[in-house]
Amino acid sequence: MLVLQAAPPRWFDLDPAATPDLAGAFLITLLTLAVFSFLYSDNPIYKLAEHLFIGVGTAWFTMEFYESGVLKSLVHHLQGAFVALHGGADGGPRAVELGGYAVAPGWAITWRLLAVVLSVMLLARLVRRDAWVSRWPLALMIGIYAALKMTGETQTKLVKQIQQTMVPMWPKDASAAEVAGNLVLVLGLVCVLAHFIFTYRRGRVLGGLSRVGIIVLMLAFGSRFGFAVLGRIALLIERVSELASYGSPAYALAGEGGLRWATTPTFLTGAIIVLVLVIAALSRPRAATPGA
Amino acid sequence: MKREIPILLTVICGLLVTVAFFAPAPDDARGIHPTVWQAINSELLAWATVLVAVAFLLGIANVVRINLRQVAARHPDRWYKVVLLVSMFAFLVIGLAEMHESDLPAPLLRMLVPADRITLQSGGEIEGWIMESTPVGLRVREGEALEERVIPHAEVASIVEPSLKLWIYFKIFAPLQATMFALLAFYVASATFRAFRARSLEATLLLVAGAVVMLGQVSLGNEWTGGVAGEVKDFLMNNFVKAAERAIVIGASFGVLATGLRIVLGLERSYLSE
Amino acid sequence: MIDLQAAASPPWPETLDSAAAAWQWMDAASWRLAPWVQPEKIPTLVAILVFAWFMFASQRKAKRGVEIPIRRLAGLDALDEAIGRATEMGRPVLYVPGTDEIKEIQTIYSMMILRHVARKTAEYGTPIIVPTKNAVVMAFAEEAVRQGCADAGRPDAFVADNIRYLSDEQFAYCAGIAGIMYREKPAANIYMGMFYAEALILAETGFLHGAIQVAGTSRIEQLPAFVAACDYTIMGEEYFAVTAYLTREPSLVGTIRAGDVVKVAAIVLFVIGTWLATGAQEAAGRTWFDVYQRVFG
Amino acid sequence: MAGTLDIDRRWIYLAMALLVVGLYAFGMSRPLAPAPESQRYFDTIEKLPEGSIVLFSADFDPASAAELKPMFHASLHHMFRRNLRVVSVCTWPAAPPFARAAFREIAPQYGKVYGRDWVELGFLAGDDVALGQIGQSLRSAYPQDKVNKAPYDDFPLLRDVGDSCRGIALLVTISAGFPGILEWIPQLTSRYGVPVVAGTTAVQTPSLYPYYPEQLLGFLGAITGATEYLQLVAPGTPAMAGLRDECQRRMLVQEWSHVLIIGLIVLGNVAYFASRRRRAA
Repeated sequence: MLVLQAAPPRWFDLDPAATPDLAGAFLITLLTLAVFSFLYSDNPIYKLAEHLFIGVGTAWFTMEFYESGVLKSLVHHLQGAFVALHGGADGGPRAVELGGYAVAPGWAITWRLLAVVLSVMLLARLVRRDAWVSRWPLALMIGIYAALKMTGETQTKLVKQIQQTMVPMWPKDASAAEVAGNLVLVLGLVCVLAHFIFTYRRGRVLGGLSRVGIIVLMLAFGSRFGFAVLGRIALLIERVSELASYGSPAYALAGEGGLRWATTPTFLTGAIIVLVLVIAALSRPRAATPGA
Repeated sequence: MKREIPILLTVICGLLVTVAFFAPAPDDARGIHPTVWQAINSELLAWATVLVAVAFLLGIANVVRINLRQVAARHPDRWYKVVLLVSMFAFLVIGLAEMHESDLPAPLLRMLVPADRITLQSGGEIEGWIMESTPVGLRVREGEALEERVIPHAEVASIVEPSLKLWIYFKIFAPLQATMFALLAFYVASATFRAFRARSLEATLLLVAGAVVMLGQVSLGNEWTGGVAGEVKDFLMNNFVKAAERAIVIGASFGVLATGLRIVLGLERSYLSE
Repeated sequence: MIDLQAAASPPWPETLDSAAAAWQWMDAASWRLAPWVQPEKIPTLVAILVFAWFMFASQRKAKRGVEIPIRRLAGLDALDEAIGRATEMGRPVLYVPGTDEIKEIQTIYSMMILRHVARKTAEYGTPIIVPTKNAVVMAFAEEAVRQGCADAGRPDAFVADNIRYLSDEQFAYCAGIAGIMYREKPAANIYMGMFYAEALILAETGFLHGAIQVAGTSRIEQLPAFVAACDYTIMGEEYFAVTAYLTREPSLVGTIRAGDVVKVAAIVLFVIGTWLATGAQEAAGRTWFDVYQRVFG
Repeated sequence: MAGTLDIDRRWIYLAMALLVVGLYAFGMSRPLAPAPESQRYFDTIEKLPEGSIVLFSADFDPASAAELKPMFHASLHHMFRRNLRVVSVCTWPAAPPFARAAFREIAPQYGKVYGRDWVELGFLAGDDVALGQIGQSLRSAYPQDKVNKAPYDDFPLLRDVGDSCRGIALLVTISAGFPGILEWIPQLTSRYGVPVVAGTTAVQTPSLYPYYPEQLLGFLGAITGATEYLQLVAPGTPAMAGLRDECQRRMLVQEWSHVLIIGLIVLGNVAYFASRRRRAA
């Protein structure tokens, strides 16, 4: 990403808003090139980076889920409800809103404490893998998920999709492309749906529609392949862009003129990675690399 | 007891959420106020959020257990597993400390959480730990004995809140995850050259459509083909792809509908056996 | 307190002859329904009930043994051809059951397909190798292959150490499979189940070793890679149809039958809609097309 | 081998690496022709009346930040320039740092005051359930905000949102996958009638077309969508000119990489058919 050259980078700076610091630059370039080194061959520094990634990533997700599920939904909600117990005008209970519906704070607290009980039942799986008591919260979760997805997606992915396919075949003052477009849209949809029909006898008509359906399907998969290439390469270019920004003279440690880039984080960590690869290649007996 | 109650719970919660979907939408103009259905729906969803988070924490216990067992079993990669566990717990401690900054005791706070720097309008600078931003001012703990004081908002010029948690996120987690996915650019290139063959009509159509889309997306493709690639790509996307994707979406909706119905009506047993 | 609702509610039309009258009737009906149910969500309720009716009806029919014909899928012929080719060349068959855990529906169905493939390989006496990315899936795979061999009447054909748990990590799993392809040179590679980015690498490595490859997944993102690099691909819903064809499991057959019925209904509905839309372009005011489209919410 | 130039895959990796690094170093920027979907995304935000509330959802992670972070920053500039009030939520656990960094960098440029002009609510676990809860009632989903940890009702902006999204004029989601735009549409758009526009990664772009333009008013697809949108936002926002030039510079590399991939398809197939003809002869 473009590095704003507001101030020269400091050696170590924990302020997230400041210009990325040198120590951070070294760490970013080292880890990036360590992962890229896997393209040449599996090596110790890649394994280190990979396990560091799983460790740091798991910790991050744990913190976020803890903050969202436990802190926010339980602790803060219950705090708010307890405050509401006496927060009313005359010291009496002030209503707590659940989904816009006013509920007595006492009820709000008891309902949410039930969620605490269910969580404890779920934690029973830590003690015994298939603790039967943990099935209650699991059953509840699966019921809620299934109902939420079923209702929402039937409306959006079935009813609304049928409704929106009713386009006029020959729009009045439309260009040839538009008429062809609507024709392709409706007939294409009919043919691809026909292709995915399994329990009706496949006569001449259904077979013909299915053949056309496959052609439309392949054009769609082709576009997915084109977009997948676009996306993957965009990720690679961003990595190269970040490596380039930490290879700029502003991040050079020493030296002047032409040789400054030799002391930048990108070049130095690159040299380290090449060294590791050479050592790994020499120390490993010349076994043919399987399928590489 | 072990099977009937869970299935009963699934059916009850499933039906409640389903009915809440169809419940009347609050509409002040018509005088339709939120009903108990909105409350039930919101409370059940809150429960699900809590349980999803707790289930995730269970997953972590699994990861730790597997890695510890592998380290104990002198697995060849055990030193990497040690790195995994150490980096996980270290980052967890730092992150949780920063999350509970305001209720940490002094020694832990000083050790784990970097102090914030507040520059005042009067030019002075205070180093301490901001606890809360109340309408009156900033409640800060600073000085040797970490006594609390409130700095009115008017006096504050700027605040710098250093964070070791975000430093580790942007310098270790972000580059690693981004580069892991960037590897795929190389794998696509290699697979395209060595394995993507126009062996059948279907594969040929796929490769031709892919090439057209790739050219249509970028201005070079349009320059070489005089804008035709862009138009063909737009026609392809807005008609062929829209038709096929719509059929796929309609097809997928049956799968969700079928499993949803079986779960909500209590006919699905599979999740009880695992 | 004046009952605001009654005063402002739209009146019912006298006759239902014109499109405008039908539209007015809809306004009046949805006004009165609003306090009980959301009017524009009624079509969704109807769709769910219709699908449920056909699903349970055909499920009951399937349970009672009534033959619901599922057409012979080309994917199954491709599977048989691949196994036949491996037998001719006297080389093993490699079966990759996807990279997701057992709770993913596609992995469970992959176990059923594995049982069918294992029965075929046991009949032909060809070894079958099943690398898994997860210990639980390995246990299920072992069970599936053992039952497959028993189905073929050759329980002795089951070789326990051909069912191997390689690694939990994505790229290490791919490297492990590449190793098997290099050393044991399977002549047929079969990929069935839920795949992520590794589909690309597996299909490429398999193609380079000259094996005939058959893939099957309902995960749309990975289908382009499989179609381009494999000899045959079972796509999207065909994956569930293949499982239903092989197992004849009533609930699955019921779902697919209900899905087909609603698909045919969907085709009829939007063809009617398109025909109405085409006719309704010139007409001013409310047309039957507007009424028809409003029925869908 | 089945008619393949069985060269080591690492030569292809080297070719790709040299092409990308070389062309990026060359550094020529290549503007893109505007696409209708990106124009509609821009117009939908542009036409919102001042002061209306936008629910801005960050549903991505570092792996998709290459394509989505430019969209996130450009959309935020655009919203603050139009004086819209922004409620920021995240449904991906790895998204909050990106949202926090963007607001910290962009809000001061428009003199926006936290609590009055924007509020950050942070991550909510539960995928579809989280979206359902945000739609049903933001208050029960987020008892407190993320920055000041103050109760929900302390913020007049959040009170105006109310329940069942009645106060939300537009949902803008920058989404990389699940949960994202394909879950927001069922849980918010069709259930509560909230209009939505989305920015998404290249891999997910094709699956948006069935909803466009009826349920999804406009969308930015991949890095090309981001560049097109930046070209629309940058004229009125000098701070975005730098990011636009950077994205346009990447377009040069993107173009020639596509040419390389197409070349690889052609070369690979030429070798394949040549060897088949040889084997047949």
